[in-house]
Amino acid sequence: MSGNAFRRLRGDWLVRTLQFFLLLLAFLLFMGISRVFPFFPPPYRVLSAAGELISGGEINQHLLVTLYETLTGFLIAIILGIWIGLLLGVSRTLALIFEPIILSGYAIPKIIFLPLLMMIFGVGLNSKIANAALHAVFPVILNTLVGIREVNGIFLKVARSMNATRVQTFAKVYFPSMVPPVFAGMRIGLGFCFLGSLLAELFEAKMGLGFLVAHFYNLGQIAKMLAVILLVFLLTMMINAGMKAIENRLSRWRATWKS
Amino acid sequence: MEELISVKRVSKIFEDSGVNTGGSVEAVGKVDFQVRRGEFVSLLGPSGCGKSTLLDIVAGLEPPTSGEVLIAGQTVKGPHPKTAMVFQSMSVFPWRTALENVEFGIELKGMEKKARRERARQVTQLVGLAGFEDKYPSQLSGGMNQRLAIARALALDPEILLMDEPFGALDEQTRFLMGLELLRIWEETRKTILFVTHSIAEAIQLSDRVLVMSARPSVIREEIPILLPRPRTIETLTTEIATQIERRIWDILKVEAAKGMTPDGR
Amino acid sequence: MKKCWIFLTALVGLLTLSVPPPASAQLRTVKIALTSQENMDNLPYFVGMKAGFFKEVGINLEPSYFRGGGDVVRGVTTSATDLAGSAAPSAVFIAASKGEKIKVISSNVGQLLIVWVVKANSPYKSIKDLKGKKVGFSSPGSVTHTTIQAILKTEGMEKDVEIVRAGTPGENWTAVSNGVIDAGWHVSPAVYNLVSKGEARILITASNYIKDYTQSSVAAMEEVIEKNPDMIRNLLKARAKAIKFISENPDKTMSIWAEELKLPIEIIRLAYKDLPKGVYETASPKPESLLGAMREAIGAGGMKEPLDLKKVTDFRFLP
Amino acid sequence: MAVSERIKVKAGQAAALLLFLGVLEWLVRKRFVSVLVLSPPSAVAMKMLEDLQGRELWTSLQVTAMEFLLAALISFVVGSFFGIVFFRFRIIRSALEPLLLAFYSAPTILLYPVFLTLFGLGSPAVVSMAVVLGSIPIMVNVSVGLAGVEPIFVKLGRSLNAGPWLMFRKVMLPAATPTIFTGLRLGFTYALVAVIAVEFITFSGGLGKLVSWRYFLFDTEGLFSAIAFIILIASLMNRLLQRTEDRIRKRWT
Repeated sequence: MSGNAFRRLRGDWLVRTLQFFLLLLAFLLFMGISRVFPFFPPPYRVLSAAGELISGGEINQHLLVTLYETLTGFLIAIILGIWIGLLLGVSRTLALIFEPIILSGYAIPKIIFLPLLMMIFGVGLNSKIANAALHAVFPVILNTLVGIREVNGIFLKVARSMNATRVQTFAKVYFPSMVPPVFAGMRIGLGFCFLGSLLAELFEAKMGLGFLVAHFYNLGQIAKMLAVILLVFLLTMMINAGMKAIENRLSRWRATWKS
Repeated sequence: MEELISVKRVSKIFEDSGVNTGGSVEAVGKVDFQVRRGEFVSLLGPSGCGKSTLLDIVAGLEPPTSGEVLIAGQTVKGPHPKTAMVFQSMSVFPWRTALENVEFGIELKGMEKKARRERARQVTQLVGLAGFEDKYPSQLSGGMNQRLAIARALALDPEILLMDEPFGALDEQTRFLMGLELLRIWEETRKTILFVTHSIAEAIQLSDRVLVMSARPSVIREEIPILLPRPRTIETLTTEIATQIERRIWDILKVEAAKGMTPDGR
Repeated sequence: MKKCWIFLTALVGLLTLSVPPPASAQLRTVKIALTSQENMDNLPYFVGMKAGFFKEVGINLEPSYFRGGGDVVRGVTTSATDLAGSAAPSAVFIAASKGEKIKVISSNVGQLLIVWVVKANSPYKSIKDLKGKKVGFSSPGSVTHTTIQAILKTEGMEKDVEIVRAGTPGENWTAVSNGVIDAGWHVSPAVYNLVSKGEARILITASNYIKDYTQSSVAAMEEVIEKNPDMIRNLLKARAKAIKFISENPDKTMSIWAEELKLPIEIIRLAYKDLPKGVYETASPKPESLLGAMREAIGAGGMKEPLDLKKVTDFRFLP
Repeated sequence: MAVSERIKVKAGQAAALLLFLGVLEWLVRKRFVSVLVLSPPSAVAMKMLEDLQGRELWTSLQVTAMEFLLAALISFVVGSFFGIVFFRFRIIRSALEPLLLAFYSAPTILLYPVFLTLFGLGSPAVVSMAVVLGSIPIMVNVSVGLAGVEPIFVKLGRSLNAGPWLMFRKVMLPAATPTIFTGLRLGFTYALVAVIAVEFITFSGGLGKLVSWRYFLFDTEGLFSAIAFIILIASLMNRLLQRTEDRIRKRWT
C-alpha cells in the first residue's frame, strides 16, 4: 500500500472512531439532559417511539401530506424559478434591476409572508404549497442565472461559426452547460421546499409532519415529538444524498472536467 | 490556381461603447491580401495587433468597418459554408464524447445519423484519434483536444480552414509535433489554410507564404514566401535559408513588437 | 411584465382548483369550524353527529378543529369552512370591526367555564402569588385572552403578570408541566382528568370574576347565511335537539363524549355532573353578555370602538 | 459600474417598486382582491407612520435588536473558536463537518420545543436557536479561510521565523480576512432570519411576534406594516454587510 494511501486509511479510521465517540458523547449528554429535565425522555424511548410510529403506520398519512405539499411547491418553484432565471439571464437591464432584490431575498425571513399566503390561499394545503414554493424559488432563480452566465463564450462562437440557428444554439450549447448549476439550484430548492411546508404546518395545520411535531408537543408526548423530528432530519439527509447522487451522474463529464 | 480568398482594403474600428476607455479603438488598419486555393498562408504579428479580429472578419463573424472580403468571388456576409474555423482556447464541448464533438458541425447541418457517424469516425482517424471516440474531453490531453477541434472543422468538408493560433496553448514540443500532424492532414485533404500565429518558427515551419503584420492598427508590413522544400522536416527547417528567413522576419517584427511594450498598448 | 401577470393569475387559479371539495350523495356536506377537540364547547356537535340529528335534517357535518377562538373565526372568514360552531364572540367582533361580514347567529355556551390551573405541587395558593409570573391563554382576541386580561385588571395585576399565547388547553398544560409558563388555561372535561390524577390544581375560575359572558357562539358569514338559510335553520334545529338529548339522556351522552375524546368514563361523569343547568343554549345570547365580550375585546386591543350589535348578530333562524 | 449606470439601476428599481405597489393599489381599489386579504399600500403606509409614532413597534424592535446582537456576538465567539479548532485539528473537522452540513440544511426550526424547554420561553430560546444557525457559517468560513491562506505567505512568515502566535496574527488572519468576513456576513444574516422566525413561531416577543399577533387580531394593515418594517431592516442590514465585504475584498484582492 503506497504511503499516502496508508495515511488516508489511517486518517479515515481515526475519523470514524472520533465520530463514534462524539455520537456516544451526544447519547450520554441526551441521557444527562433527560435526568435534569424530567420533561425529556431518554434517547432509547425516542428511538422506540420512532419505531412505533413507522410500524404502526400512524405517520404515513402525515408523511404523504407533507411530501405532497413539498413536491407540488417544488414543481411550481422550478417552473417559476427557471422561467424568471432565464428572463434575467437574457435581458441585462432586468438583471441589473431585479438581481439585487432577489439576492436580498435570502436575508429576509420568508416565514413572515405565511399569514399573507394563508389569507390568499386559505388555511388548507394550498397555503403550505405556496409557502414551500416561496422558500424554494430563490435558489432556483439564482442558479439558473449563474448557469446562463457561465456558458463559455468560445462555445457560442463555435456555434455561430457553424451557422447554428438560435434554437440549435440553445439546445446544443446553452442547455447542456446549464444542467449542472440549475440542478444544484433545484437540490437546494427542494431542501427549502421541505422547510417551507414544515414551517407552514407548524403554524396552522390539520395534517403533516410539522403539524405532528406541534400536536405531540401539545399532548405532552415528547418522545413521539422527538421521534418525528428525528425522522424529518433523516428524511432531509436522504433527499439531499439522493439529489447529490443524481447531480453527480448528470454532470459526469463535469466531475472529470474539473479534475 | 484561382484566388479563393481576397481581402480588399479591410479595416476595423471598435466603437467602444464600454464606459472605461471611451472613444474608439482602431484594431485593423488597411489590409489587402489574397490566398489561392490549396495554399497555406499564415498571418504573423505581435500579440494584440488585431490578427484574430482580421481572421474573424474573413470568417464572417465580425463585419469590417470598411472594405470587403470575397470568398470564391462572393462577398462574405456571415459565416461562409465553404469555411470552417479552429479556435485557440479549449473549444470542444466537455459534455460531448470525442466522436459527438466531431459530429457537432454536420449534426447542425442536419446530416442523417448513420452517414454522420461514419464521416465522423473517418475524420477522427484522419487526425490520429482512432480508439478515443468514446472518451470525454476532460480525459484527453490538450493536444488531443485540439485535434478534435480540427476534426470537427474537417468533418464539414470545407474548402478553407481558418485557424486562430490553434496550438497557442500547447508547449513547444507538442506544438512542433502538432504542426507536422497538421501538414500531413493538409497534404492529404488539399484544403486552403489561413493560419494566425505570433510564433515565427511555427509560421516558417508550416506556411507557403507568411504575411507579417504591424502593431495595432495592423497593416501587412511584408509578404515573405517560404521557399523551403516540402515535406517540412527538422532538416529542412534548420538549413541556412530557413535561419535567413527567420532573421529577416525578426528584423521587421522587432520594431513592431517594441510598440506593443508600452503600458497602454494591450 | 404583462406576460408575468397572466402567468401568475393562471397559476393561482390552477392552485385553488387542485384540492376539490368532496361531494356526498343526497346529504349536503357542511364543514363546521370547532375549537380544539378536548373543549366542552363542542359536546352538542359530537352528540348531534353520533345520535344522527344532523343526518335527520339532511346535513353531513364535517368538523375541523382549530387551536383557539381566534383561529376558529379565521377558519370561517377564509371560507375554509361554512360556519363556526364554537367561536369566541370577542374574536367575531374583532373580525367584524375589521370589515369581515361575520355574524353571531346563536349562543353555544352561555356561561364562562374556563379555568387556569397550576402544577399541583406548585407554591401558588391564590392569584396574588402569580406576580411576576407567566400565564397562558389560547390566541389573541379569543375568550381566554380577553378574560384573563379582565381578571388581572379586576385584581389590579395587569402590569405584574406576563400573559403568553400558548394555544390549546393541551399546549398550555404541556407548557406548565415543563416550566415554560406558570399557569395555563384549561376547560372541562380534560381538566378533570389532570385534577383527579393529582397533577394539576385549579387556581383561577373565570366565572367568579365575570358573570354574564357568552363563552362561545355559532357564527357564519353573511354571504353563507343569505345563500342557504334552510341549511342554517336545519342545523340550529338539529343542534337544539342534541342539547335536549344531552340533558335528558346523561348515560348515552357521557358514552358518546368518552368515546369521542378517548377519556375514561369516570372523568366524563365528573365533568358531566359539573355542567351547570342550561349551559348549552340555542338562543340569542343576552345582550349584556355580548356587550361584555365586546368590552373585553376592546380591552385586549383587538378593536378600537364598540360595534352596533344589530350589525353583528342575526337571530332570524333560531328554532 | 460607473455612477451613471448605478443611478439608472436605482431608478429602475424604484420604478419597479412603484409599479408593483400601484398594481396592488389598483387591484384592491377595483375590488379584484378583498381589502381583508390585501390592504392597499396607501393604507399600509399610513399604518407604518402610525406605528413609528406608537410604542408597540419600538418595543418590538428593541426586543429583536437585543436578541439579534446577543445572538450575533455569541455566534461570532462560538463560530471563531470552533473555526480555529477545525483548522488546527483537521481530524475533528472531517469528523464533524458532515454532521454540521446536515444540521445546516435540515429544518432546525423544528427543534423549537426542545429549545423552549431547555432555555425557557422568550429571548433565551430565540437567542440560542439563532446562535446555532448563525455560528455554523462562521465556523466553516473561518476554518476554510485559514486553510486557504497562500502557502507563499506561510513560507514568508516561517522564513522570518515568526512564532505561531505572531504568524497567526500577522500573516494568517489578515490573509484569511475576506473569507472570514463572508462567514460573518452569512452568519449574522442567518442569525437575524432565525431570530425573527423563532419569534414568529413561538410568539415570544419582538418583530416576529408582532406579525403573527396582528394576523390573529385580523389587523391586516398592521400585519403588512410589520412585514414591511422587517423587509426594510433585513435588507438594510444585508446591504450594509454586503458593502463592507465588497470594500474588504476590493482592498485585499
